[in-house]
Amino acid sequence: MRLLQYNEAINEALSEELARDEKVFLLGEGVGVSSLATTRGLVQKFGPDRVIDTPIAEAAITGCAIGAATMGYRPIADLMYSDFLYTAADDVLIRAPQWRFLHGGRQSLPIVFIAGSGGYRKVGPEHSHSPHSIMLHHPGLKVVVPSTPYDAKGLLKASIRDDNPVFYMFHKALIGMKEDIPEEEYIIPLGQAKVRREGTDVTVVAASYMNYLAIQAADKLKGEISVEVIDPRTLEPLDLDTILKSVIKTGRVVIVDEDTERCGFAGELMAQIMEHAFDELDAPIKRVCAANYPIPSGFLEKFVLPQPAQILAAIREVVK
Amino acid sequence: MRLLQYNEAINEALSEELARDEKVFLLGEGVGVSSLATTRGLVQKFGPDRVIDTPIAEAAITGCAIGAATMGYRPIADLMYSDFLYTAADDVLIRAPQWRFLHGGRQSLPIVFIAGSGGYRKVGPEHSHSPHSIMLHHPGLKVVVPSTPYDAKGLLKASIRDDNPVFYMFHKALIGMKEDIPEEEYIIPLGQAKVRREGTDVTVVAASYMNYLAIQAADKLKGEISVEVIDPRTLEPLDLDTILKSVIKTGRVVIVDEDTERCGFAGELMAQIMEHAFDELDAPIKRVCAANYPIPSGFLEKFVLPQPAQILAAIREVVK
Amino acid sequence: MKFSKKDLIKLYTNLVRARTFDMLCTRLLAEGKFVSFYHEGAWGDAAGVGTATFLRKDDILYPHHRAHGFPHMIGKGVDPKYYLAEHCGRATGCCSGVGTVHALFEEYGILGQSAILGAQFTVSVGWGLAAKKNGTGQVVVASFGDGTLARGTWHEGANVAVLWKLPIVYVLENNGIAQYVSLEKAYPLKDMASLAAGYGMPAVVVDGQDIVAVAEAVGEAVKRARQGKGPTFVECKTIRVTSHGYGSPHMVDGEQRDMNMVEELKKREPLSMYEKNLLKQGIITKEDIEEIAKAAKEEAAAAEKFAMESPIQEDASILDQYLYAE
Amino acid sequence: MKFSKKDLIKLYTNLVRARTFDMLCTRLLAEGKFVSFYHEGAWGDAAGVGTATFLRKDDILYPHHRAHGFPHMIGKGVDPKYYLAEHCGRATGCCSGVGTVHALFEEYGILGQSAILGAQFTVSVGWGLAAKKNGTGQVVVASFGDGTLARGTWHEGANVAVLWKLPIVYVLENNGIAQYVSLEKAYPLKDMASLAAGYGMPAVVVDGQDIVAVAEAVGEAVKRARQGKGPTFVECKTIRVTSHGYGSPHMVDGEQRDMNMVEELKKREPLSMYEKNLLKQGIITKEDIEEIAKAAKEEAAAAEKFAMESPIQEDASILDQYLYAE
Ligand SMILES: Cc1ncc(C[n+]2csc(CCOP(=O)(O)OP(=O)(O)O)c2C)c(N)n1
Ligand SMILES: Cc1ncc(C[n+]2csc(CCOP(=O)(O)OP(=O)(O)O)c2C)c(N)n1
Ligand SMILES: [Mg+2]
Ligand SMILES: [Mg+2]
Repeated sequence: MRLLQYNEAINEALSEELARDEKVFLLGEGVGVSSLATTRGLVQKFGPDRVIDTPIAEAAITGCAIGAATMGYRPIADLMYSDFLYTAADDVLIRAPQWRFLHGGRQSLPIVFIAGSGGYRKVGPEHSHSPHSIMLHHPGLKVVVPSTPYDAKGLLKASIRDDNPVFYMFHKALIGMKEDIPEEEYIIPLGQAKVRREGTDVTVVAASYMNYLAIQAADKLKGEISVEVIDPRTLEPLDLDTILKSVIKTGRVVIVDEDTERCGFAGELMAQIMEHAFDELDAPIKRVCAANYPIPSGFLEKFVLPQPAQILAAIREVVK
Repeated sequence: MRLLQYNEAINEALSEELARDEKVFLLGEGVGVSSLATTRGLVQKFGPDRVIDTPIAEAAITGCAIGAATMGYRPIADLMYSDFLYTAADDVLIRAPQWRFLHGGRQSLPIVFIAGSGGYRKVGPEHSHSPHSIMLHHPGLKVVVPSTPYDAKGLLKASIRDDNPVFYMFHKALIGMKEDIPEEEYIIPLGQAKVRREGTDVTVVAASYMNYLAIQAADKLKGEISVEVIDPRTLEPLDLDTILKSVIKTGRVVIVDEDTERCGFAGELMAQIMEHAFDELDAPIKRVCAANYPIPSGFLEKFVLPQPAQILAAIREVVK
Repeated sequence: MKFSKKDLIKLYTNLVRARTFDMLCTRLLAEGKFVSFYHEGAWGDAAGVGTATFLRKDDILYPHHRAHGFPHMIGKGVDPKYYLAEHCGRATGCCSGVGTVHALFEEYGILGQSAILGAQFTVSVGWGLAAKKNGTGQVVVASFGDGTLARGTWHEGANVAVLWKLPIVYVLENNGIAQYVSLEKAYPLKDMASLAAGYGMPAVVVDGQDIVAVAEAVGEAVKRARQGKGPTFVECKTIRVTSHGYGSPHMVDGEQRDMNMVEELKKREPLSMYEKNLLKQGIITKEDIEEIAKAAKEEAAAAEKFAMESPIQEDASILDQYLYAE
Repeated sequence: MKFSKKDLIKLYTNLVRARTFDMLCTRLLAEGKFVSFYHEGAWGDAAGVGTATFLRKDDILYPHHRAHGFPHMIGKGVDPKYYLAEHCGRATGCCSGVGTVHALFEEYGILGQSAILGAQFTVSVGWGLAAKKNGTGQVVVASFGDGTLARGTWHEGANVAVLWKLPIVYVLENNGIAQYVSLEKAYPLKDMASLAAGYGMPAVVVDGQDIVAVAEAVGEAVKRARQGKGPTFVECKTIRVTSHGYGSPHMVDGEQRDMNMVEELKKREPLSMYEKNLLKQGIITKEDIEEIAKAAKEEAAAAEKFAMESPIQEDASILDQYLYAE
């Protein structure tokens, strides 16, 4: 066991997978350096043919990934900020997810899109998104959103080995988080939620950095309310069973999602719970999401992104 | 009154607005001709400076609209198929909706993006989308989805006069629909739903071509089930009041949405109804949406896009 | 490049086959037997056939959308009946009837397509990189129209292709029109090849109605790419004498197309020009011609029969299987 | 172009002011007084100042992201204190503290920005079209870095700009690096100007460290645009001697930057070069220099005071008002 940071865990997963399978390669703007050090040092280990710096050309990066994947390679396309997916949206949301399907299921596209997501740095509406909802809206793309260093590593290895396009979003605000990581190799299969806190009064579903906030809330409410915190870890595939089991137990649900509320994951999960467990609900489900505005820069950010106090309030409200 | 087709009504709205305000101009690939004749004949009336054919360069079209709008013009950017928005997604989903906001509300961007949407022509996953969910997910963009020739004209005129970016999606399958259109000018304000059929047993919410299918279903069920059909007409702004009033009356809801189910408008509306009228619901809300697959070409399309039989079944199921 | 008699006859045969399939497709669409689109390619088909006919089987080819790439695929050696069946939504189609206008023949280097124009410029970067990594001399050929070249993906792809010396050949089929917009309303240039030159990419302009000239120019470019010298741009000047797609208005820049001008264009019909040439050179005889035409008709008839007798793709259970690989 | 003594001093004064603000911004970021990013611009600031100083007030300018466009905005005549306050998230900021790294000075033709690089190429098409429609001789200047030029929007925008003869001047500030990637790893070219030539757009390469050369080249291009002759591309060769952004690793292509090389670059510091020149020509005196420096420091200090004393933007009620126009 070693204490590793979230970004070190990501780096280690990349390094191990690049070493394991020579079909794996990494490309993106500045991956040789990498602002958050997720890919730093890899070019020294694997050379510039496996760790490829590119110009600022997101469509070239994503298109390259699609092409190489259809020829048996396993590209990892680093998009730096997940906001930048909008500059290559036809690849990320349409072409990669649909390619196998519309070609009659004859091919597989083992691509990982990797990018940092999330706000809480006051850097405004073009560098703060957590755009998983629009990914989920385009079937064919898996979506991975790790909330701890341990998960970050295990889920990234699973993503790289998956034969489908996966969007792996690490959260910028979690970079400094440390956790014990085994020396031995491990993999966390996609599609398995994790119960982070057991509880009986209310189920809180929250992924990525929101999971971190949800755990804080649960701990704060100890003695007052017994909160079960579920981390879906991957949003597609989604481990709905684990969520429903908890809903049946508690009858009350709060969903915390950093993405914009309208047509987001939280609303979708509300709908799915209504469809599968309407009669189990003792109160309407509450969601705490980014309010329906662009994410402002600066001090106004806190009025748009989910805040700890809102999570506490929602939990208290739903158990009332 | 004259009987006009849906596309003729669109054409007339464009023509009237181009004539009314010389700041209005239209640009796009082949707008001088126009496959579905929505813009045909306008270049003859207004000349090539007001009706501008462009190369196949969606980002140039949308970027041009943004730039011209910030200088007081009122561009109408024709994207042909709404699927093509993915090639200019940073403009359509990020830049246009956010521009005013992140510049401190000091500017207005009177842009209309116009495109044909929808399936039922078996033309596959790159020409069949109804991508309103991802638009709604990006606050700052209004979304207009007319279901009749009358609405198509009145709503388009309102869209052009709106000082904000509006995505106006007409449905390709409605092109041939005819309706009496007044000689006199009229405008339909954005944000007013229309009750298309009054009923007491169940509320069906459905826009655009889905509204047409919902009305058929309601008429078919006459005598058996009293169906209230609500056409939101615009999804942002959304006339939630009219919907909630109906929900309070019927206690039962079916939402029909041609867009992909997951993280779609239907799930969002389910969530909003749960938030505002949970106690009024006598049964879980049902949604009939595109199943969570890409939209296949060919004969498989019917297994993915909403079908009349599914709508009937959902209504029957929800009133059980 | 010097072509053997056999090569020249192969070019001719493939062009006849492509033309025959174009007529078949147009008829099937008119008869309502096609499921979605068809965009006719007759008279503009020499460029596709000339481009593809002498590629290696393992070379990668992105077919142009015009004539739905039948000329390219026939050139590449693919049996077109599976693609025809695809257009009819049949389970025997090359994409099992799910893509209808998409082709996939992995064995022949046809690795898929997108109906969103411009994808070829960036996807081929990945193919070129993979080909280079494979180290077996594979070459990537990306075909596209003049309209398509306006997309930003061209710039992103071409820049990297030259930078990384990828084995890519860009083949522009410039027919002077894109749907309803003329070349003059789309570019400030006459020869698109100058765009390629901006990256230091060698670029040549050839008569796209001269199938041998196309095959020659593409052949040179392929040779260069195989030698590791990087991408080349080949601009083929061709024509479009039909409307954009069967049933769509035959208009350009807001007006009906000038049919006198179209008649003028038709004089440069590539098949009869080439036929005349071959006859004059004594490479084929009238009898050869009849035989080739007959074989092509038989092939097309058999393909039609195959498509029509194949089961319609209506198996909903495949949706899950096609969505995700295990 | 011949500049008057007054013009030359104006250039010098603006460069001193831009440099002073760059130092101020760097310090404020280090002190935690900036809300989000800052990307230092010292030593690469002559291009922005030279580009903007002689534009008409109603000309439209898209500032480059480096130095957050302070050199451009100062050149354009904007009072930088509102932009400084914006960086501090203050309600008095030019975007009311919502944009922080975005500038808006409509009166001065600064109509907004996007932090997604490459937007300038397509948004300026709309500006150029509007300017042309306005018919008052307005010109659009789009500034950008070498890295930004790789985005596909360049191609889509440039093609249409030349086609429609839009009054746009493209000013590339080529500092040979984009974040952590060298020019050599991003392009197969030495002079980016060749990309512009592909469209038949006139292109010039100038020493971006020579502020007069920049002003001259941009001035010629602006004249051309004003006369309705269409766009011009001006490539300014400049340098980056700092890391990408304050606090980010000073690395390139996977390695630490070669600091000897950076020291070499520093020899071409544009302010002192220009200063020496002006002194030699007798256009300014030592006293002038001191005075200009003093005034700049006072301006910066006053701006800092203004920003720091302005209220933090925390009025949630504006969100609705900013989202939609009535
Ligand atoms: C990104 C995108 N924009 C628009 C279209 C619609 N479209 C299909 S074919 C076509 C014209 C293509 O012109 P060109 O590339 O010159 O090929 P041609 O049909 O002339 O052979 C257009 C505009 C599309 N499929 N994709
Ligand atoms: C589309 C997009 N991709 C990536 C980034 C991240 N980014 C911000 S600045 C920068 C480097 C820009 O390089 P260049 O244009 O040369 O300007 P310089 O910083 O060198 O002055 C990058 C990659 C971005 N903002 N937008
Ligand atoms: Mg063409
Ligand atoms: Mg640079």
